[in-house]
Amino acid sequence: MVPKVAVIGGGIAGIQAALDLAEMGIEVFLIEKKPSIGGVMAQLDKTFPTNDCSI
Amino acid sequence: MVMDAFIEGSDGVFVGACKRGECHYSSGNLYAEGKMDLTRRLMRLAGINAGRLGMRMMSSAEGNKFTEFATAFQAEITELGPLGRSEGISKEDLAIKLEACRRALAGRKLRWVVGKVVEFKEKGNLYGEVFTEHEIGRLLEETAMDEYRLREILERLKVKPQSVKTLASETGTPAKVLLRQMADLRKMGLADIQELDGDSAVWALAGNGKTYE
Amino acid sequence: MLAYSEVEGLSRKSGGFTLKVRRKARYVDEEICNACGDCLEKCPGRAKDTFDMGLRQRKAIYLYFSQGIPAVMTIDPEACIYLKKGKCGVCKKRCDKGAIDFEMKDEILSLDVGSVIIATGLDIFEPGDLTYYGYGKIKNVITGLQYERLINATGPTGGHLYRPSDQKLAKTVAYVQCVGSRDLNYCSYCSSVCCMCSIKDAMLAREHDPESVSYIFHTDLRNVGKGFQKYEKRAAEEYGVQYVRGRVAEIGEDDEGNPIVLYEDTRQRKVESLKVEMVVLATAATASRGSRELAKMLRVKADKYGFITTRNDQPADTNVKGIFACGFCKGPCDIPEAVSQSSAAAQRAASHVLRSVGAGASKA
Amino acid sequence: MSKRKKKGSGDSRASGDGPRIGVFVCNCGTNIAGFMDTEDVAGYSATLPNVVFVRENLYSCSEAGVNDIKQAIIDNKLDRVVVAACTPRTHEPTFRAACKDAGLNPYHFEFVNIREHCSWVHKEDRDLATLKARDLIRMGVARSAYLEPMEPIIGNVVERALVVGGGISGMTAALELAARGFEVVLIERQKHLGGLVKSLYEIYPWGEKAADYINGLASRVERNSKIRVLKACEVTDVRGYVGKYEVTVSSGDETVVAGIIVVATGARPLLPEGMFGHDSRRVITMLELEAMLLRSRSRRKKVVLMGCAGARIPGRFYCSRICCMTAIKNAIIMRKKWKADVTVLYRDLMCYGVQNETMLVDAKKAGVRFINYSLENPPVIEKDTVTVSSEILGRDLKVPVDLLVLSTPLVPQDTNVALSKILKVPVDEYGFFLEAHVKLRPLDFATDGIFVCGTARWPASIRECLEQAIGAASRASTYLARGEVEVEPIVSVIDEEECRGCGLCVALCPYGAIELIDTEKGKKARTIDVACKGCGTCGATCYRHAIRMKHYSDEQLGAQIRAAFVKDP
Repeated sequence: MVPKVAVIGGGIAGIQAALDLAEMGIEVFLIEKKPSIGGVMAQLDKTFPTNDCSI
Repeated sequence: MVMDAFIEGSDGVFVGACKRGECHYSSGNLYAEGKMDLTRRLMRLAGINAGRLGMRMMSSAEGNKFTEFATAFQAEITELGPLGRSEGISKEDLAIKLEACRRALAGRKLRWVVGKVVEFKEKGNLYGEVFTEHEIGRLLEETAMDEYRLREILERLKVKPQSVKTLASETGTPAKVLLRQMADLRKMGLADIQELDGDSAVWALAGNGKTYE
Repeated sequence: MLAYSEVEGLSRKSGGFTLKVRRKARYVDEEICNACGDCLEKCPGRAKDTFDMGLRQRKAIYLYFSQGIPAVMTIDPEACIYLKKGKCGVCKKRCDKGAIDFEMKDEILSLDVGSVIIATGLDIFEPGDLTYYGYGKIKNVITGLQYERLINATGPTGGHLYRPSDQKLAKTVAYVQCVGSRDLNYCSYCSSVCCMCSIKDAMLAREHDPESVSYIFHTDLRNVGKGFQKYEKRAAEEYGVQYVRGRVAEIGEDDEGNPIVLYEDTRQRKVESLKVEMVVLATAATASRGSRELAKMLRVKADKYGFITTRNDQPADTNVKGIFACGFCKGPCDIPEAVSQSSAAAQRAASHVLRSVGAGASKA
Repeated sequence: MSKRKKKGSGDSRASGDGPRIGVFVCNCGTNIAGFMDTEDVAGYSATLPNVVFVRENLYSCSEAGVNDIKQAIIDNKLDRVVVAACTPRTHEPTFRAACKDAGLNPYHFEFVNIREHCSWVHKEDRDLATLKARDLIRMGVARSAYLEPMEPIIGNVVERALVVGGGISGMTAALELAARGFEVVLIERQKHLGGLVKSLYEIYPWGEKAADYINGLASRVERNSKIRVLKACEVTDVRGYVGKYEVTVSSGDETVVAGIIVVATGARPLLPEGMFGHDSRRVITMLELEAMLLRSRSRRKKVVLMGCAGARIPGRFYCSRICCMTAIKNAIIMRKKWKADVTVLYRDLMCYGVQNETMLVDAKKAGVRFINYSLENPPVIEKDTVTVSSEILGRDLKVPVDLLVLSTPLVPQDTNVALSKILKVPVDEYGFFLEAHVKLRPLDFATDGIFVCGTARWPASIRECLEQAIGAASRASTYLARGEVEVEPIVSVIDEEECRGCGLCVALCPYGAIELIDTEKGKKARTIDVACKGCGTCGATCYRHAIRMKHYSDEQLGAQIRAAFVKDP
């Protein structure tokens, strides 16, 4: 049986958790309410303290 | 690569790099900066406007800055006009000078020095003497000058054998300095006196196509 | 990846959970659409762009945001004229790949999983109830997230700080901290990220316009992360950001639509007023809407603010075995903390499912 | 700076049996075709040397587009594919996979960006955009002729982790890794496990006795059969790369072989020697207060806690993040236990989040007094009083005191710099370890397979340390669970004939990816493929031109540059 995990929320936290799990070879369902993943962070222009682009 | 672009007919070369401390390859941008600095030294030695080589550092998030830099650089180069013209260098001379720069940069000596500079700054030379920024700058300048002159002489002799006097007038190097360098070349077996024309010696390439790496 | 989907139920079964997930109908085939945008051109339906915090209108068929993943269009059933009245269908005609499907229905999926990670993030506190700040009444009083959209090159103004009332470039901007946060009537906690956000926003304003002047009205400036103190100083020294220690009491408006900020400067111990061209409210961040219901559904404990409670000695674990949480849904945190917590939740979930399938240490 | 073998326009392999290049020009709906004449660009591409097939596609990345490419490769016996479309970030993997499916080496694919680099930036000039697209494709085609087939590099990962530091973070990381079934070697410099937390009284915000918690953790570590603990022991040398680090430790001649390394060396509070009248009796540090609380009884009744003692000042500019909460926690304890008058002097109260702010409110309810001071007017400390210039009240306050507690910041371990050199990972200006990306990769180093957590990275609360430790274990598990690492074969190749073993490249490589090996012909440099990132520093430095970069060779880039300056008929 392939181990599976559901991640609810496709913001930065959900994406990171899903990526880590996927890299461990675990099947992940990433469930996001909005039409695209990215969450609030995608709405930001830049992030502190490096002023990197958010996307 | 930068010199290739000039040789192929570019009037300006723009190098875009990451900001200090943001290089994807850790410190590659700093090495690149050092190399560009050296390239500009050689261009100055060749009498070429070093402003034709631009390097700007920006982060991947600064698309607007890139546009600014690129537009500004283009304007600067447009104002300078075609390579050689604003410098007052003829087409033939330009080819020789660019080739000399390229060979100097690809040559073993300068690459060795540039590589060692990092080590010198941190650990000092064989004798443990750590150099200051200023001393390293001087070391680079002197090595670059020596290298460039040697390369230019070789390029010119490749075109035709000639005397130190004509070489001096073409390269703008004092005959005294040139004579010392010709002696070096003779020691390396790269050039020799071909014949005597009156009271001055005519030099030519020697060593059956042996190249100076 | 299941975007545009919501969890509707959870049941336990031996060694795991069964999640009921509603896959909302996009009316666009995800497999075919490649977000070329041909369908957009003639769409007559209109709705507020929620991604741009209502600062502009979008069409009924839309791409949530331009770099979004998956890069597919979605039709908003509330705004689509065809779905409401049965007429139009322009987008369907325009799409030569045939990706539009008005017959599409919500799908209910049932997922068997060994473990669940909650990462429902945050929502922004709506500051309309704080009538003294005039949000909703004074046009040039906006929230921090609206500001982020204004200053963004892909946003409604193409990255220029044109203020909402008259599309004039805002040159003096006041940032008001702790709007709803550290406020016993609303969110009595500290939202953790607003101080740095406002400083960043003020720096961006100066980068876009060298004449811009920013004032940050704050209580404690809580800049505790790596490099944050330097950032605060750099903003003041290189970007001319002015910090004013004091709470803002009220915001008024003059005839030209300029907000007037009335505040008590606790350093000078004086009540002062300042005319600016725009005010940005650093609104509290709350647990996201729906996370309370989700917690109830999953029988996971949450605090009175709706943040998921986790174990002190095992900070990724909730009270329910096999359910973990990470990020802002546990309480305010900055991005690196959220990322660390997410890795932690992934580790705990991985340990849990591998143990329960008996795989133990074997390579997955 | 290339060795130029051939000069002239295009490339010299144009003769009969040269490469067979296929060019696919993408419309991208209106994204590209809206701003340039793609038909003209496609027509032009067909005239380029070695190009035997050209196709203009609406969406090359769509299923139909990809199938079209595969079919064209097979039908026309293409051996190079050039796609002129968007950024490699999104679709390079798609097209490489298409090449592979059609039996072509995926590295025989060349991506030309005519969207982000062309149509989108030249929206206002259609002709210019068209000309530039021609240039870009000509350059791409020229380079593609020199592409070489490559295979991905796969390295094995030793299923063992090395955790450096036996404090709360290190022990937690070790336990989490062991729980996944991986072997762990835990190295602690001191004679005992426990670290800084061992000397604390209570843990905020949940109030557990620190000793109970940390001793419980330590005994779980000691009992765990998967974890080997090396105490009073330090790392002296590290060689190798992700998957196989060979670590020499100070305990003896033993070498620990581990697939990954977690750095959890912690931090220590600043000792305020000669500052603020520190005497360990009447003026003590927060750590000394914790010890005092552990001893229980005290007759001190007038306690002043001073925040930012040695922090957020010139020279040590950062905020130590946790001191405010520690002070508040202990203030509440002293109110309850000693019935003391407690005053907290602060600059900013850093009670971020829910629990911290709640604790602050509780402290105020419990009668703890808070007085704000500024950097410019620090408190004046005398024998029985502390005088604070309160900004809010606008006057000086004299606070009686029989115990002054200094909140000194956490400072990096003195050993961090040495360890950072051994591991070849960076530290920041203060000496804390510097992660790969402060925002998005807080637990990774830029070097693959080395991770960081806890206060070695930055001051953090115990809860945050736990989160980071488990998180680092997760990052490490992503390598250990797969058992192997796959790396792009874009690496440097060293010509042993030319190499003189001077070691310049070894010294300069930012990833420790080149080693000197002894051969019959003396010392020679060799690239460790799995560790190499293909940055090119070595290639640019080697004075003998003995190093070339795969996929970005001088020939490939030179061809591209020369093609840039070809004048079109």
